[in-house]
Amino acid sequence: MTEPLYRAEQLTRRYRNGGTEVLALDNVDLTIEPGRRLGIVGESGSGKSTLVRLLAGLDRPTSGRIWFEGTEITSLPERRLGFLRAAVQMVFQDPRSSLNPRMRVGDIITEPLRSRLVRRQLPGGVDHATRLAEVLEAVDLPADSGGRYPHEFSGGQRQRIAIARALAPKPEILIADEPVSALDVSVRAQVLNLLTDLVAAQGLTLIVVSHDLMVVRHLCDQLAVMRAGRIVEQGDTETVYTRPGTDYTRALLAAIPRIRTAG
Amino acid sequence: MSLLEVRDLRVSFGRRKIEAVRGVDFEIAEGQRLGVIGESGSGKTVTALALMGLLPDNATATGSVRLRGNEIIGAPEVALARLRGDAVSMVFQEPMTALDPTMRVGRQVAEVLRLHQGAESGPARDRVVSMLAEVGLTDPTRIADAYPHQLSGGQRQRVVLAMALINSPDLVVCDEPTTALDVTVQALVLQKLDEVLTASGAACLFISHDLAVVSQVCDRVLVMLDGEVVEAGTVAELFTDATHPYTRGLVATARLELTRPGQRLPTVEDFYAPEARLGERA
Amino acid sequence: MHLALRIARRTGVFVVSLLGASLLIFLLTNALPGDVAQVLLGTDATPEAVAQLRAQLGLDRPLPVQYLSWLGGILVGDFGHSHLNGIPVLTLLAPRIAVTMWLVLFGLIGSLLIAIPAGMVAALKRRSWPGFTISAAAQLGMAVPVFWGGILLVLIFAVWLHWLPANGYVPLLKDPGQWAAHLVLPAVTLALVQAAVLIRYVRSAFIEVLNEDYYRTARSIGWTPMRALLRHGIRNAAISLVTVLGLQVSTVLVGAIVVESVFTLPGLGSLLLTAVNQRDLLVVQGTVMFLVLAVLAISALVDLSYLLIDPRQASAAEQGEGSA
Amino acid sequence: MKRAQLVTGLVLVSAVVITAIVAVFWTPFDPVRVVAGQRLLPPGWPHVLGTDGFGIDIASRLMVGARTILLVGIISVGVAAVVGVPLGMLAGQAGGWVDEVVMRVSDVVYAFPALLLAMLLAAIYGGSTATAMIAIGVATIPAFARVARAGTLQVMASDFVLAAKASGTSRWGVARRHVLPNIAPLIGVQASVGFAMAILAEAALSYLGLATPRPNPTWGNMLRDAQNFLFVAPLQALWPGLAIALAVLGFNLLGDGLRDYLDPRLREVP
Repeated sequence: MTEPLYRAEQLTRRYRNGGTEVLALDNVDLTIEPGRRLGIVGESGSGKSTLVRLLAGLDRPTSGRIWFEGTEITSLPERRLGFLRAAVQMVFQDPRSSLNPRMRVGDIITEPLRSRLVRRQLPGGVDHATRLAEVLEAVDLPADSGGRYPHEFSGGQRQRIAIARALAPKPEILIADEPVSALDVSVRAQVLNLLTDLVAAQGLTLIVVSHDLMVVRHLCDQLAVMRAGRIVEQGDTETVYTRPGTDYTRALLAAIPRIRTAG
Repeated sequence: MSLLEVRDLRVSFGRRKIEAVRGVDFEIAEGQRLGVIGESGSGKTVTALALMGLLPDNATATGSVRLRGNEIIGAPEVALARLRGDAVSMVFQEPMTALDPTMRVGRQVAEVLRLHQGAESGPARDRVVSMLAEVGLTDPTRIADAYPHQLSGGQRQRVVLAMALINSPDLVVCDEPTTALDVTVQALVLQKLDEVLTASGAACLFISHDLAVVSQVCDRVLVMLDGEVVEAGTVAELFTDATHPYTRGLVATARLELTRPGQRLPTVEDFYAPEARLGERA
Repeated sequence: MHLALRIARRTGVFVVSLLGASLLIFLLTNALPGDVAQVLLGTDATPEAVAQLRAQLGLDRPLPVQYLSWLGGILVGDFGHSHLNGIPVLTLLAPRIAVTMWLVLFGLIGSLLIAIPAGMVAALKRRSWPGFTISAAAQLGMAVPVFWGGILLVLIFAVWLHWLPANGYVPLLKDPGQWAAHLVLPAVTLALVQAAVLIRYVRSAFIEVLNEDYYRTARSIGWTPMRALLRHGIRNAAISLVTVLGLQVSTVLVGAIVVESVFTLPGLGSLLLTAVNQRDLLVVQGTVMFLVLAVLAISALVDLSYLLIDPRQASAAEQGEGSA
Repeated sequence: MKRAQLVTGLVLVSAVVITAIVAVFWTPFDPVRVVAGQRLLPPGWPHVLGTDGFGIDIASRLMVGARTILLVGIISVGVAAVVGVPLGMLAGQAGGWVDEVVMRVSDVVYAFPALLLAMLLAAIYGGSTATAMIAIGVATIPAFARVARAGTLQVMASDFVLAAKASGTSRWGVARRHVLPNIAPLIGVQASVGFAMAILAEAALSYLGLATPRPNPTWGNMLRDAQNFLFVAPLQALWPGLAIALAVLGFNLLGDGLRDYLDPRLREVP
């Protein structure tokens, strides 16, 4: 049996917020096989963002363990997470917040290459300028974008910059947290197409977090539905859509606004 | 005569007079519901604020907005204040911030009643509680005594809905009222909105970026682009014979479920890509 | 209970701050180079006399012991004695506290009476001339040092117009009329200068309210701008203003000390200054400790007033179940 | 409007700086030496602003006063920024108990206005320019720490810091590349406003005789002297006060102007 890419057991994460305790994640088990495209859907407060932050090693679980390619990452100190940092990259919801307004686009995109942790993991001698040119082309941005600042770009273009940054260290896994929900409808489709193409062309494993079931359905072949810190349903995307196994999933699907032309 | 008549409405901002709305015309008849769709920066929210007379003071509006024959543009503040909350009311996008955090929500709803009808506190309270029940809030007496932070987003948005409808206005302006809500809550709020509008017979101007959401509430739709109305018609008409390429693009992208997963999605640019739109919109 | 917890926590912070402050004062006076006994006796004292005084004051003990005994004294109300005449510091302070207190009180009330309406108008009319005028006046007022402001008022109302006395103090019980006459100029000075600072805070607090969605909601249900601000703005603006006010307490106190000097009022400030000039170190140390205690206590009380103003604070324990 | 603020601020600040620099090399008259026969002369020639109670040229004393006030401002604000900013960044980035400790200490120091610190120091060492600088500097540290911490918290909450962490950027890298450039404008504004506060504090201290002692002129002790002649020569009380007010106004306007000029939200027009 081959080792899955990710294996998570009994993940629980509690936050203390003021005087109250919030249970963001409640005993979640999950496995992700390489090359799959997993969508995680749920409403606000369902714990979906918390889950991917744990997977990306940006936060530690209160209890439970995560293995990445057979190595347990939950017990490793930050300085030994270099392999994870190089292999897993994230794209966030709002490019206005995920791009440092005071850095040039070129510096933003090559930042992952500068990190000492990541640099050690990369095959020797990655030329920053070459890689910058490659990823700019991959996300369909003008080659001279590197010298400009984020505010000179439109919302859709900024999200492309964020994707380019994620691609820079040639990751195996791309985690996208609500990648299109801050974008206008007219550019949403473009970014979705770009993600689809990139994942196919570079053989990436994709994890998408979204509140929008249609987005997940379009991008992913596997689906996990979360509610109140638990995964309530998991499976093949088409199966879950056509034959939802729980009432909650059924309610979610029924609530998707559909175009009503009858007046 | 229509309930609302908007003629050549133009709104510009700042000293440099940047036009956000550039000559908009439309009408709303009694009880009619009109949807407005467009992207951020298309001028849809500015249009809504103009009809409420709530534009920020660095904005200049010209043209004409008549509500039951009363001109809104240039009307004195006191006259506008009398109309707002009574003849025309508004529901905003962000339920988390739309209510005063320091005041119990029951009082906030009652305020609308007292402001326009001078109601006594006893009967006002009863009206408030029954209005809260009408927008689908269970246990309305408890909700009336709660502070906003003690309510969920969906509950707050229904409180705002109750405030907007308690005086039986002629027109309710809704600006992206469900965008900040979860899908299941959105469905519920849309359903309640539909119910209370039907019950009161009020007309509605419903703004959204989401064609599907608009189609839940409205029969007729305006499409706005860069401050202008580029298309008007029923939802069905937009699908079958849209005249403007931007509308066709919008319609195509609005229906994700028509594309097989993994296949290329149609984009607006496939239909409409004037040079001017590229790069200029930061 | 949650409220009790909050109060307990704030009291804890107050006690810790007080300990920190006392340590700072103690270290400044005792641990820095420079011998207290030498300071008290002056540079021409004999080494024997210095040594004798050191023993008498207990300065030959280890620093921690000295600190603890000083702190222990403060806890039972013993702020030390004057070296010059042996009078306890608290006895020296007592008759003067009232003077400073009146000044701070009237100064603070006066500044709020000016700053709140002016700040509101400045916020509401920020794009037209009343707003500009108020903001510009506040900007100018902030640049005026409090003692110069006092001198200018003396020039106008005492030197030229002869309406009010230029300096001095008469106790309230002796002659209320004279008491008031002597306090008017100092209090107005303090109030004006403080108001200039406060106006800016009030203005930005209300501008924040004007940009809030709930203000727009209030307008949309039919309130006129001013009434919407009065009804929904004051309490919300107060939440951010209370913080500012807590931080301003020490500024007002300092202003009062300076103003006392301008108008030669027999308050805590003039006591401190005399003690500093006479190098009566123990009086300075005790008085500063007393003032810092007052500042910390007032800021703690101001902080707790959040509980009254902001319902979110008061019921933070109750569950606001998110947006689900 | 905003532009006008910035320009007025720059003009006033430059005027103070230039005066101070000139005063290092040249003043019209000796700013210290008592001239018995020329006491309390009204403004005229050659004493443009008149002479004070010791017969010394007021204009010359004002020029030297500018020197003192700049020196005190630069050193105290510099010290406060150098100590306060790293502390604030540390508190904001580390969070937890580090944050708690730093902010508690900062609160304690905040309860000590410069004046009280200066009094304690003056009681031991006698008032001097040095004690004033130390007192003002120490009392200003919390302001910088607070501003730096608030700015840091805001930056740390943004997704670009999360993205940087996700690509293995170290704490130091985050501080250098992300936090510092984004809070630098706030620090600049605070420095300008802090300078204005330092000028006011120095003036108050020297007015009370707790800073630079006579005969060396400062704007504050000039006002103290002038108060003795209020009934005879009221104009004397005008000049030093005006100098303080204009200098403070200059730094405040500069700070406000910078705030608006540097705010990226205002520059990034939608």
